[in-house]
Amino acid sequence: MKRLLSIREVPIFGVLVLFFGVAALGNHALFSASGLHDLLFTSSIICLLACAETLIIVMKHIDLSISSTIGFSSYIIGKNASNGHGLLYCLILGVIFGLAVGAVNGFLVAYLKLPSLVVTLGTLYLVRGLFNQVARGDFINSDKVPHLLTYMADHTFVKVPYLFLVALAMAIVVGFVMRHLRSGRDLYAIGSNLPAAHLAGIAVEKRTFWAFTAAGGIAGLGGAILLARFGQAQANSGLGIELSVVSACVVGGVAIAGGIGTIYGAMIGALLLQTIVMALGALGVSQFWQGVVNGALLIAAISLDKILSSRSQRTQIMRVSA
Amino acid sequence: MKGSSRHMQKNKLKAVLATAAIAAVAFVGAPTQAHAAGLKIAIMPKAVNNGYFTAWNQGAQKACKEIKATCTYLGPTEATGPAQVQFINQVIQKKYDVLVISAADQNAIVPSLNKAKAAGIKIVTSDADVATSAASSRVVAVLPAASARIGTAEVDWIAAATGGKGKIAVLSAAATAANQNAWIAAMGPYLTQKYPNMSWVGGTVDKSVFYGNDDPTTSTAQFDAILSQYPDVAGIIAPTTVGVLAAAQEKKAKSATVHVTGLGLPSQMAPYIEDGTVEKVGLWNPIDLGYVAVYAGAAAKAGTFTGKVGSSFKAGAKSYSVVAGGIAYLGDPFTFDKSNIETFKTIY
Amino acid sequence: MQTILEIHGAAKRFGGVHALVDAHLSLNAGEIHALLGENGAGKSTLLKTLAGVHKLDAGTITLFGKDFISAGTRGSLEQGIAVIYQEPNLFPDLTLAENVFIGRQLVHGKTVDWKEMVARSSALFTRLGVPLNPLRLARGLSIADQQIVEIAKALSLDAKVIVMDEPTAALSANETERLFNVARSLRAEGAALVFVSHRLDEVMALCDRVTIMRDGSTVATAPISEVDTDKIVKWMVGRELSDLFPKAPAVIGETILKVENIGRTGQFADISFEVRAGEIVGIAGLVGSGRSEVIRAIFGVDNYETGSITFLGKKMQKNAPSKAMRDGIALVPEDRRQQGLFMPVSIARNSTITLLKSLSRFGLIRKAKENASAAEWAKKLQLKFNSLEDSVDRLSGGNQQKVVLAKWLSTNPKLLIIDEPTRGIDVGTKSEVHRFLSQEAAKGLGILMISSELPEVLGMSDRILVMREGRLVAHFDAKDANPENVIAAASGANA
Amino acid sequence: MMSKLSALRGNIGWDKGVGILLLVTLIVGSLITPDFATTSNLGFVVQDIGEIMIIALPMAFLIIAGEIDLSVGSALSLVSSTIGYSFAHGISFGFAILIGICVGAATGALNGFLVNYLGLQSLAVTIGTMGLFRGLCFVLLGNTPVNQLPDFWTGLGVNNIPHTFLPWSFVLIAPLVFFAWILLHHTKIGRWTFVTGISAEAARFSGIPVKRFKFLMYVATGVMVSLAAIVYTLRFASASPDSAMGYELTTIAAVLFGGVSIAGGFGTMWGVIFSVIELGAIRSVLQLINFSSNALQMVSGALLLFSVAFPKVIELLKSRREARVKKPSPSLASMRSVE
Repeated sequence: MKRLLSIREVPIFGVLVLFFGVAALGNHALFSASGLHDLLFTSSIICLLACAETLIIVMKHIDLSISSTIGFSSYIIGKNASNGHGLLYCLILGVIFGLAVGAVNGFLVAYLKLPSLVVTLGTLYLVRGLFNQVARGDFINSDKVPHLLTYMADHTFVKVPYLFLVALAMAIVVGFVMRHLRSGRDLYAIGSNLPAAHLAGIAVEKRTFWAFTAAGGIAGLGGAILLARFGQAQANSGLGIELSVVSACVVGGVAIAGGIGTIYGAMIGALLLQTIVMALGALGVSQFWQGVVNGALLIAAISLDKILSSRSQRTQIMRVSA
Repeated sequence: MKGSSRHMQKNKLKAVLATAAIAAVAFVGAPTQAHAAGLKIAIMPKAVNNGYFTAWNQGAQKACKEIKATCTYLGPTEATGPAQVQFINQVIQKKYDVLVISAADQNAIVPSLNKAKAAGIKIVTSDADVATSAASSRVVAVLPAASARIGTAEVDWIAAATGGKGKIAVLSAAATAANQNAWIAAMGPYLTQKYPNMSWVGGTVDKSVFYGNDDPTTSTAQFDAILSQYPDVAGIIAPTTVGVLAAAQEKKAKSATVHVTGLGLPSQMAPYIEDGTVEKVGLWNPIDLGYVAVYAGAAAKAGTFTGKVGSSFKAGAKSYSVVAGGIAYLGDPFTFDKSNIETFKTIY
Repeated sequence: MQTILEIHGAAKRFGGVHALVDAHLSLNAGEIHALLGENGAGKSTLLKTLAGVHKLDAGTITLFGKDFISAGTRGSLEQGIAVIYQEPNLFPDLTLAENVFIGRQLVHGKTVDWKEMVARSSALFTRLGVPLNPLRLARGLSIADQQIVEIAKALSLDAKVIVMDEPTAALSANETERLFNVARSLRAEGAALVFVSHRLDEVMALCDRVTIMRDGSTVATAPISEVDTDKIVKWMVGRELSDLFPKAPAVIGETILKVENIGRTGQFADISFEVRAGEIVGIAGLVGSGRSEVIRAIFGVDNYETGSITFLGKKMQKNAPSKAMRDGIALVPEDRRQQGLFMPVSIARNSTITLLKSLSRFGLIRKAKENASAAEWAKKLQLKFNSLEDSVDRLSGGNQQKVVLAKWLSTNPKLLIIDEPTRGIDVGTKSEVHRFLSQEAAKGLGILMISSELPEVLGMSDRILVMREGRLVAHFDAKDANPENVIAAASGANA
Repeated sequence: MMSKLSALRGNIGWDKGVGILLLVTLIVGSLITPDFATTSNLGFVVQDIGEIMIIALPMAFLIIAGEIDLSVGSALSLVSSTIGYSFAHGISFGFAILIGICVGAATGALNGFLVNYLGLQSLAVTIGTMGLFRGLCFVLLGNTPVNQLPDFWTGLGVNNIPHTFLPWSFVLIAPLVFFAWILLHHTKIGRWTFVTGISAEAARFSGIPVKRFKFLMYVATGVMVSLAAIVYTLRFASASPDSAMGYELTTIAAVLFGGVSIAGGFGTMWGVIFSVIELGAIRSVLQLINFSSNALQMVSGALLLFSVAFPKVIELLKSRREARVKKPSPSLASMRSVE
């Protein structure tokens, strides 16, 4: 059966284990069960959104709007729950909202052929402004959060936090689609060589549209996880996490140039970044230096990605007789 | 709408307070018209869509109704100096009489405040003041309590919770928040003198501060960092409503044993006090802060209050005098615990 | 022999260029059919039509008795035709198995059947005698192996017609032999192969029949047994040489460019030659013989490891095109659209991009002077256009080449390096370009010209160098060069 | 290739469109609220857009040349923090400014090196340098911003040029704007910027030193960012590690709204200048009529989407109309050139 990690993820997984080890040496608590629990619990949101973002980056696009989508969806779910609606009803509303934002992105990028950076930058502002306008000063208190969500936030299943399990389940589903379904494989083809994909008869517009819509849907569902995770929802929920999601994907081997990268790699990237934060905290490195380390790590990951791909590209151009 | 019933309850209580205020005024006899009616007052929070400042604005609007002034609640969506400056310019442009403002950045807004002052606008800072070196840019600062008082009170609350022993850490807001740094500086020496077998996790107080940047994500992450860096920490003080809420939620989620206290809105902290996650939190009443600041501004505009040290002004029933630094203090913060959380959680 | 493919009266026009005029080709099952012709004879356009990239303006294509519909490579594949380009266009980030089954992955139920795809593709690879690992990525695969993947893709749809465009250009001797065995085994299984190549020795060794095209039409079709290389060359060249190329004898000045055994691993090795003022030096050779790589090194676009180049007595700095330009070298590159011009930009701006310093005063570009220079050169080159502000992508191939010439000759260089001066240009404009080049040479300009069109090399050059597999293999003066010995040297046939 | 052609047709008129939109905003603004067209309010608008205008100029060059820089906000904050840090440690304010400019140039050089000599993707790598520079701000200043800057300098930041409504920063911004317009549309540098954005390979074959040229463009961006940092520091009379938050996205939105195509090769300086002023003016009008600041955020998002969607829709309609006139062109554009 095919190896779980393609050659691209092995070095990054290695760095993850190495860093976790170093951090644990510095502070034994980290290595304990609760340390592992904290790591999985804290990075559950980024892992979930990494599934959505990987779908997009693999097609050589980018989606900056997921942070506004997940924030607004968490408020929608919280508000409806506090108005007495059932959890399922609220979840469906959140996902529908996410799908709608994704569909707008998808339509503008796939059918109007507009650059995805500009479109999702526009929807990032648009949805955040809409969210502020609707939510204003309103605050969803932790006692209004549906009980199942608070239960999931506080409990684990065989030591693994439920919230991470949700992210893992999403990763498995999206990973399966990208690995085993035609629609998923076509995303790689689109990202790897767009003109050839058109000529090979791949329905590029359809695939692109549904990928953006799905990414929105995942962010919509993520709203429930965000609400559970922080026990509250307000106008600045989810603000600014889009760049850390993109960083997690890039560190996890999902190439910005498209065509390369898996969901598992992106998850590892998310866990790696969170481990770094915890390791620096555990080693007593002041918060101020963490920003520098994160920035430097991302640059190193991109350079590694470039070196990896360019070395294996040096084909023998032509024959020079002896 | 289901929420309205809570609203009804609030009105009932306000009615009670209002009648008390009117009675007091009647009792003292009609005061000289301390301020001309029809003032234009701008109420500017650090950022609009924030629960704490919604309560702050309620107090201000109540005062405006009482002095028959027209008050507009305006401000940026994110709490940065440059964003707030745009709105201060608008206040200057629209020729308001009084500006009641909570400084989003203690330095960045000073030049604009000076311009407003030059334009004849009376400025009162409330909840968050400008840098001490720039005190002249505003008439008076209406603050809850002296920094020392707020700092020492929080140390007393955590000491009560931890039984006067163990290591303590601080989960603050933004690294550059002036009021936070002032309170923390006051906490430092007080803890070591008053509670001999209590100490700071990092040795001194400024090595034990973690910055949550007033957003849930970072505050929660920094709470985890404290636990992982100092597993034996006994108590965490979070002198910010966002920080203490995130700490309580994270403590409950991870069923940690560390005691948590700090400055928290009763309505947000109620569930955690009721289920025992947090023993006690304190806060002043933001409604009062807004209320008193409007009166100060109106009095300054009418010329009956100069803001000099020693001068005083009336706000509703009570009178407030200005101490060193041009500051009027409201008094010690209220504390909320199992006993009184029920009543306060519906007010703010 | 049962006829599989019949092409009759195929015609196709791109703007002013008549790529195909009256081409016809017939293919029988179990046959390797060579399609020969000079560059610009229309071979590639015919292939692209079969590949579903172009649609014919006129003429019919019948495949297995039915009409062929041109609709993308997938459409052609499903109708049974596979076209393999010289540089196959694979998906670098996907595995070989996926490349073979792209767009139509094998499924059982809803999910992709990896095991089946891996098994089927490795079976195809072994059948072709090249045991490639289906799980490796296509990135980094040698050209020869990429071709195997393309052929495997054709076989996976049991395509009966496989067209190969210059497949052996970048292959080593044993890779070529391996490819031939594959071709022979496919022929034995009843497939029809079209083999497009310049290597006459390979054509004679491998093919059953040969069709020769010239100027967009088919001029001859014959079984290989009835022809030899000379006859083929006659058909390919056809035209008398002299009348086409009015090369006035020029006064040869002193040496301006001296290249001393430069080399770059994998591309070319110890190349030495000279170019003198007023002289046109032509470099002949097959596609992939390293000629373009040599001139890119001279101009400084690419680096070179060994040897040195002196220009006008001064040693040239490596890897510095801007310096070479300032010293007086001009390069008209091989690919007009990607390298020579900025397609969406106006004629005026394209032709003055190399003159900006001289057209500016105190750093400001003087528009009047810019338009004047562009207009002057447009007149000199008899450029057909309606306004200088039109973008160059509206011009015909010939006029586009004139703009590139204007762009470089306006810097009045000492040496003009020009790669495929008249590729894809209509015959009329072609002779204008030739006449212009010889006029400039007569004024003392040294020209180093690369061309795959034999008549052009023979007609225009004072001296002819021939390159094969990255080396200089022959050197002729104009008077004692002829098509036969040049082609012989270029294609390595019994020299 | 196709997207560049559509950008050409769509964008030719766009900068004039923004100019007209600005005119409309000014007229409507002064009609609906008396406070808008007063000298003091216009002075505020000019001050508000000062830093964004300075950064938008090099950002326009970068995007037209086919690159981008997300680190300008953090770089501005780093320069401001450096000036504050040096001044707080006894260095004269004038000298501190020079140090700041060098640091700004260094941030540009780092970006330029990573993008051009290491060949990394500019979008991804500048997300990295954004985090790096922001982190360095906190390393420098920690939790103590620097205030009480010398009055002479802060006076420059706050007061207007005597007898006018224009702030002193206008003396720096106006020449920069004029110089940038000349540079882009009337000099060799500008011509090189356009052609590099259309095809870097063809530019290299035209004797343009593409790598070095783009590297110097990033360094120039660093210097311009430091000028913006000086204006910023003087305007707010302080230097703090969390300054200029989100400036990079605001600047990119303004440049794109100005008609510059994200694919590179197209755009006009006038479009960008009008766009920065227009976004400042429309914000001022909306604020003066008490339009909620949430809606303001929505308006800028909508304007950004409109600026790219509108020309494309026009172009699609035009090509559909052309298609009905003559035989529809083959749907799959031919990849390779004619041979």
